Amino acid sequence: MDRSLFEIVEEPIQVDKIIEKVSRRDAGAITTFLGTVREWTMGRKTIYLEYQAYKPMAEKMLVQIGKEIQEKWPDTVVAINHRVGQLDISEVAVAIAVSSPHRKAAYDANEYAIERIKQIVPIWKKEHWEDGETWIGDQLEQTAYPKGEPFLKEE
Amino acid sequence: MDRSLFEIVEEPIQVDKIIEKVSRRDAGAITTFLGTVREWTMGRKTIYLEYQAYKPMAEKMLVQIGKEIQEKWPDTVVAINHRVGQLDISEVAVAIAVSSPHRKAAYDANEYAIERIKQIVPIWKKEHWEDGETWIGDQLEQTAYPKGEPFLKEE
Amino acid sequence: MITILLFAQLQETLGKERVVIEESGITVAELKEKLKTSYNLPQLDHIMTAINEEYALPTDIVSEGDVVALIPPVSGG
Amino acid sequence: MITILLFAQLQETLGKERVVIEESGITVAELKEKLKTSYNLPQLDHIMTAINEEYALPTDIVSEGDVVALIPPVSGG
Repeated sequence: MDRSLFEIVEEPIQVDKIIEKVSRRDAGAITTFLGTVREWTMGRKTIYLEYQAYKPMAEKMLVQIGKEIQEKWPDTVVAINHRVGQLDISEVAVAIAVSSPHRKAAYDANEYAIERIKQIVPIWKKEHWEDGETWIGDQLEQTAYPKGEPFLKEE
Repeated sequence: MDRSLFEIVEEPIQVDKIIEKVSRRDAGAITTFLGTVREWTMGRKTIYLEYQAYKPMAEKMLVQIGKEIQEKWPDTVVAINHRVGQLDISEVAVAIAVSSPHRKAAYDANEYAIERIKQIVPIWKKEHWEDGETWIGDQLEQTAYPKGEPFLKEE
Repeated sequence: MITILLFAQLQETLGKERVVIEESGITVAELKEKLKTSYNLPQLDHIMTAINEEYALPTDIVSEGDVVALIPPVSGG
Repeated sequence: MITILLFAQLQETLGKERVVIEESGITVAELKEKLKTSYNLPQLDHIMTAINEEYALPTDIVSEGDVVALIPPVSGG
């Protein structure tokens, strides 16, 4: 598994570049997911976000997600970049690209990747609201790891 | 519905541009799908593809798909470009971008769009194989419109 | 007068993009029958039609000035 | 000697990115208890840990030289 496919970055993410990483002659489908900074969450206005990562472990976990995907969808190639630092509205926090000979696997593997990122990758988000700031526990505002230990694979 | 979101084009598709079209401050997720020219299909080698469209009707059908998506997933914004003419291996034939406040709708609406394109948009593909050429009836090599009239919505 | 648009393999088989026929007030099914015999196109059974850029049913009426497209199974994407 | 890495709200609460403590051969659970009392951090119950960049169980042993990360609920994406 090529580690450069899985990176925590500080600069703005370029979608073209990550698509290039998974592009290949035997792909008929490439899906991408971009997680972007949304202005409004449940009626509350965000001014900007701040992402912090435990970088070496976060990259390890991204590589692990890549391995899990390789096992489940052997024909796919996946690349993931997650950005850290201060992000303005509409900027891209995470980009996932998956190429596959056929489209179903490209969609499924992509969705799997973002679910797993939200479970196991040590990255934290601080919301800077119009009226204050909060570290977000998780994006569903649930308690920690409701599905058990985060390193266990779901089936 | 802004018609410029739905275009049949002759030039190479630029993914950035189509993502820009759906990007907005209340989106937290943007999915894209790229249908690319695959070199091998069931052991047969493609040299290049040729796409032909009934252009005015094809654009109308893309607009219709946009409307269907608007009904099913009201918070999404979708843009679709389909290219015609001669395409080489790895080139992008179709690009679909969907933005949404939350990711589930962005994935689902995107997958819906490609399914519908394959059902109702009057575009045809001619495979130029290493050993001959064929107009492809449909990509699953099924008979015409197995699900009935192509203009009926599926539920 | 009805204009018939041809695409993909039909366009290649007939060697042209369109044909014009002197008809009107017939159904799509009847039109297809006429085309089958006039142009020797046996495979029209599996081919959809559109009248003026909207998909049509076999029972729809084709009128003077209409543009009818013969639409082989599509393969976009 | 064990290095403890702090992130997010824990980093802000303690005002530092890491603390070093003179311990070894204790479990993750025991380590968390010590940190709770030494640093007055009641919310450690919902916090995962990693030893040397791998998620750890409460019963895992922390050894001399290990780097232990306290991992609040993640919110990437």
